[in-house]
Amino acid sequence: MSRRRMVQAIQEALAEEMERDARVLVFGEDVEASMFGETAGLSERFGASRVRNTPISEALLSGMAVGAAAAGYRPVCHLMYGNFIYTGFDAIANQAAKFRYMTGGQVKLPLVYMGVIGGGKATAAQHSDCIYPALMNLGGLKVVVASDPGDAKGLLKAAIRDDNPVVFLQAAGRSREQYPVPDDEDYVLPLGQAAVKREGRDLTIVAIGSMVKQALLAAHELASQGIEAEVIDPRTLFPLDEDAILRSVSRTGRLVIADESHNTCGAASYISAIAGERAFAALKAPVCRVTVGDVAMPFSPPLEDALRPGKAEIVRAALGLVEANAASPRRQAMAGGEMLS
Amino acid sequence: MSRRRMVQAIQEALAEEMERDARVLVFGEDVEASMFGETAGLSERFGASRVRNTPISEALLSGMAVGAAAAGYRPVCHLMYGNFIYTGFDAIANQAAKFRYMTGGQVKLPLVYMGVIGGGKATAAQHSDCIYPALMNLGGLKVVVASDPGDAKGLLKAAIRDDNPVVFLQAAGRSREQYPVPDDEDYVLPLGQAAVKREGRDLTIVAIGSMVKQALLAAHELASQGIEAEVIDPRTLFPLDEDAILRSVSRTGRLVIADESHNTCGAASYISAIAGERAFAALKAPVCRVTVGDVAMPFSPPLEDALRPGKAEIVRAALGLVEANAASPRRQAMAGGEMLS
Amino acid sequence: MQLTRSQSFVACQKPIFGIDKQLALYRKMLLIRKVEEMLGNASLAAELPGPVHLYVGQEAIAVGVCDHLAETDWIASTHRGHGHFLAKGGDTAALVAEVFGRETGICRGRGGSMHVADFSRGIIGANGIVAGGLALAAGAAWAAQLEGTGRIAVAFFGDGAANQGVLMETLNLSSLWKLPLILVCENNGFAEFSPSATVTSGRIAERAVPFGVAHRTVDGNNLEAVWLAAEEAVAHARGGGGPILLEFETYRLRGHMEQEMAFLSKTYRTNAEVEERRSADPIRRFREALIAHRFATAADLDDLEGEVQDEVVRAKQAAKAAPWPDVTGAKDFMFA
Amino acid sequence: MQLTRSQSFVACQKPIFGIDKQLALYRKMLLIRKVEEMLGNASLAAELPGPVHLYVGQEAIAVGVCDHLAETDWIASTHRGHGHFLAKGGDTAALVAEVFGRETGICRGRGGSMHVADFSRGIIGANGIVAGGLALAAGAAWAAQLEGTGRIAVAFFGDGAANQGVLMETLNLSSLWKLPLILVCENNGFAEFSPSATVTSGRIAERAVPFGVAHRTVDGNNLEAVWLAAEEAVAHARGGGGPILLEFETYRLRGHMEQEMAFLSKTYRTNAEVEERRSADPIRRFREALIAHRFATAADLDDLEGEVQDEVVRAKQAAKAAPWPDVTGAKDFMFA
Ligand SMILES: Cc1ncc(C[n+]2csc(CCOP(=O)(O)OP(=O)(O)O)c2C)c(N)n1
Ligand SMILES: Cc1ncc(C[n+]2csc(CCOP(=O)(O)OP(=O)(O)O)c2C)c(N)n1
Ligand SMILES: [Mg+2]
Ligand SMILES: [Mg+2]
Repeated sequence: MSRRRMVQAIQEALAEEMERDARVLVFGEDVEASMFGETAGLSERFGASRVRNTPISEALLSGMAVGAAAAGYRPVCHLMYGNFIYTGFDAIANQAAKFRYMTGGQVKLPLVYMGVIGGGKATAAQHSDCIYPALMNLGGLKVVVASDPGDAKGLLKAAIRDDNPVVFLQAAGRSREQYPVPDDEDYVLPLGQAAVKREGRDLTIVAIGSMVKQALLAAHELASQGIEAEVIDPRTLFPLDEDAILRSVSRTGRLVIADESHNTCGAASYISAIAGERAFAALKAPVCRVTVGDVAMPFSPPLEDALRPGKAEIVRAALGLVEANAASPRRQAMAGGEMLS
Repeated sequence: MSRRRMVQAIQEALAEEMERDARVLVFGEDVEASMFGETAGLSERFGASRVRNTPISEALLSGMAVGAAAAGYRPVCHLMYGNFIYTGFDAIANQAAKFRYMTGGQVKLPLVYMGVIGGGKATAAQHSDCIYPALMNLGGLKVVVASDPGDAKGLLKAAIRDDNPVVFLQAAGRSREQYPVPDDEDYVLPLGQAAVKREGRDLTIVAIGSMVKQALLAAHELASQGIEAEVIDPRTLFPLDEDAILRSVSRTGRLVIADESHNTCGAASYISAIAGERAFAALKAPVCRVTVGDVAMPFSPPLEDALRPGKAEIVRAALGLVEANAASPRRQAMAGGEMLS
Repeated sequence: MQLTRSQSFVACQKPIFGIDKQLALYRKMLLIRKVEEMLGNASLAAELPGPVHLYVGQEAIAVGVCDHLAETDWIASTHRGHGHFLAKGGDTAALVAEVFGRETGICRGRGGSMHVADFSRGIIGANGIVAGGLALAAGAAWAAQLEGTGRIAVAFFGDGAANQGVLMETLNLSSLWKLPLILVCENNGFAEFSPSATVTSGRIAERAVPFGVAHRTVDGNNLEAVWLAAEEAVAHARGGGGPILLEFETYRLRGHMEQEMAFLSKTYRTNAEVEERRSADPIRRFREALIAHRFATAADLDDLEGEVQDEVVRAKQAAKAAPWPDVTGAKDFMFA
Repeated sequence: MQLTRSQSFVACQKPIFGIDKQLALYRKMLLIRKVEEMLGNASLAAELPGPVHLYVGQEAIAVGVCDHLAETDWIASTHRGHGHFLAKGGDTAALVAEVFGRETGICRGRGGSMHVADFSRGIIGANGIVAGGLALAAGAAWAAQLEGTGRIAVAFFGDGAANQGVLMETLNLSSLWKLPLILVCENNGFAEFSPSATVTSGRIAERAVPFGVAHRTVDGNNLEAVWLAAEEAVAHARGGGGPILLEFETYRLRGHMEQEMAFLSKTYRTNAEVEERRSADPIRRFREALIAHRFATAADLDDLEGEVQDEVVRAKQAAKAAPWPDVTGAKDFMFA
């Protein structure tokens, strides 16, 4: 273990996978100079043919990734900000997400799209979208949101080794913090596996991306009030590790979901639906979603702060659930609070 | 009232609104010849400057709609198939959905994007997406899915008169059926208002677009078994008429949602979350979603039929809820089954 | 940058290749024509699921270009993609079964007419998204360049597709990267129901100029002209010369899609126009030339036609006899 | 299609307009410069939320173009949009307050640097999406055409933006529809940290040629040259001549964004290069010309500069004293 920032961990994952497999490519706008730093030094190390700066042409880049992957390479296409994924959305939604299916399974598409999501840096509406719900809804892409450097490294390595299109997203606001990262070159975290970031018996907090840290802070504060929250980071949003969430909820009976994506059809609403349906009998109180709402991200920091959920909102939601439950008659649970179906 | 097909109703809505307001424009690929028929005859009637055939350039068209609307016109941009909305997604997601907010409310954007969604016509994966969850998640667009010609007409007229960007979608498979449509030139249905398509006390079926007909057929069959289903068509998916759904669920205690969009972060999951959270105490059984799953739409009709939910799946889901509920001890409901929050 | 060789083909009176090749190419064009006509009839008879966009009248382009390609070269195609599939060596029966939606189809019935692909033969596939193939081909060309084994990629696209911005993006990047990429624009006069000139300004081939990309405009209904232009283009791309844009002038003899007159509220071209353009039918022209130059008699060619027709009938019969995909596998193949 | 007039401006030794206009234009350039320098310093001092992309070195373009526009004409701009906002008559204090994120900002603090807009002055706004303004301007130009009152629309965009396919789509459609649209490409040598030539093939102005769109390449650091080219372009567009593409050659004297060297792992241009290009600073050049032609003395211009500096300082002070947006309204303005 050594301490790394998010961008360093990502850079290491890229470098290690490029070293390991000559078919891994990195391309995108300014991947040489590297806006965020994760691709810094790669072109010097692996050459300009494997690490290529591109014109600003997202519609082309996203489709080229599909073509290069279909032709046997493992491209990593850096699209910079999540919002520019919209600019390249055609090939992502119409080709990448459907290509294997449409061809009857003829082709593997080992490609990764990368991007930075979320607010917190006053980059305003066109640089702050948490774009993952739209990607999750496509059904043909794996979607990863890393919340700390260690996970980022392990998940990105898995994404690059995966034979399917993966979108790898990282939260904008967290790049400077240092976290321990395993040194093992084969530290690969399986996609589709949630992490229990903190154990607790009283309620479950599912938190995504930048919200994981807030959830942990909230859990700490709740603990001081005698409430033990379990914090789960799904890490992969598609496929979602529903069982891990349901296991926790079936024990705690209470679920808060903290998610920086928009409210309607967001990731939180999907998780809420799953819990509401499959942990129906176990729930002691309604699921509570803490989201950014259905609003574009403002520029001005006070507005941004007001909209982005944080520790305080999560604590409030958690307390609300615990109290609501204390105030109203507990519903008769089905045998042992087991999950349905 | 006279009987109309979907395309006729839409054509009438366009013609009436163009007649009423000279600032209403229609443009898109082949709106003159009219692939589906809804824009047929408009260019002859209103002239080629207000009804314009365009090159195949969705990225431009979706952005031009924003520019023309900001400049005071009321453009209707026909994007043909929902999947081509992806091709024009950049300006929809990055401009239209955020433009008013980003400018601090300086501008009104009275524009409509149109497209056809869903399977049933063997048009395969790139012409069958039910694209609305991604649009709902943007938070800055009104999203309308019409399920019959009467609604289509009233909703489209409202969409054109609305000062905000609206995406108006129609189901691919239903264009040939005739339905009664009010003749009144001012038949405008408010956006954001659900319709109770059938009343019933035993369970609620929320059905979207092409699923409304299937839900009504299912309700008919359920009635023959003594189960009275209420069928609700939200019609506007953003903003969603949550209260109408909750009112019904608080009475029936059971909810089936039939939705042709994908499973993860789909419209059904959002509605399930809302019901699970806000009608928590009223629910007698877990919400049941009947969706297409997370799969690209296949070409071959047997596969397509197998994936698209229909009457049978809705009936099965409904019976499942009623039986599950009969078999297991009824949960103790909170006072009168009232909704939370 | 204009290519220089083969400017004389118009003056070329005698067929430029030997008898075997003449007949092989003729047979391939005929095969495409017969498959398309069969599918057109099947569509009218409501035997086909979904719409079909037929390649009738454009056969010389796919055949003339693909004759220069190795199995390992890549092609990306369009919604009007049956001809490219067959010209690149795709299996007739597997194509037809796919368009009939059967499990024996090349995509197991998942793709249908607009998605026929065969990766084992370098066929990245037809595409339901207009201009969708350009970026895929560029990506494959990048892969080919990295491999360094001389593979190239070809993107077929229509005149309507030329108005998607991704064409410019492809021209720019492929020029900078010197990708082994041939961009083949089939200008058949229409984008759906819009005559080209109403939606496309200027000459498409010239869109290559500002990017320093080589380009040619060629009669796409003349197999020899196509073949010669493609020969040069392939040599250019394979030889490291970078991308090249070929614009082939042709004409769509059938509807944008079959059955279109059933739903269109008005016509967008006259029957007289279509009949007139039939005189430039590439197959008819090639047949006449073969006979004129005594490479074959009319009877020989009729026999050949009969053979091809039989193959197509067998493909159709096999497709109709083949099983539908098993619905329990409806969700298979989303992920590897 | 090349425009003919004003080819002689290079030879034009004497300033082409009178003293008042000279000074007004000079003042406008200076205002932009001073605002940008103040914002750059504020950014370095961590007084600003978010990143800023400054217009330093490109002032002649916005000023020379917008001088020909009426308040009712439309402009769409870029992430580097402060200069266009001010040149089109946007209020300095409202701009500065916006970039400081205050309620008194032109967008009530919702938009920030990348979204400054003022519809009452035809400013459709800066844009965080590279090339995002092209389609907006085309839409506004269509509206202007329909209105028939002589309005035009101008889209400013960078050399990097020229590689977004929507440029081609805009050229094609605006040519076909003869939209009153001026496409102003500011080629400042870089797209972020990529030198133009590494990501942009050919000359951008020539991308207009295949679409039959008029075009010019002009020294963007020479205010008179810009002004003359814009005069012609505006007459062309207003007169029904359709779209025209102007490529202005210029140089970005500051970073792509302020503070970039804090996060970039390497440099992408030398200091020597920047210093060398400083000699072509449009403001310096114009100042020298004003003095050389005795339109003003150095002292006059220093006074003017002091005045402008005061205005900027006042704007900054006002911004810093202004209230932050009220968080209870954080969700306001999504819908009308
Ligand atoms: C992105 C996208 N937009 C629109 C369509 C609908 N569409 C299908 S074919 C076509 C016309 C294509 O014209 P062209 O490229 O000339 O090809 P052709 O049909 O003439 O072979 C259109 C607009 C589509 N399939 N994809
Ligand atoms: C669609 C999109 N892709 C990428 C970016 C990131 N980005 C911001 S500015 C920029 C470079 C723009 O270069 P140019 O158009 O030359 O403008 P300049 O910065 O030189 O003024 C890039 C790539 C973006 N904002 N939008
Ligand atoms: Mg065509
Ligand atoms: Mg630039």
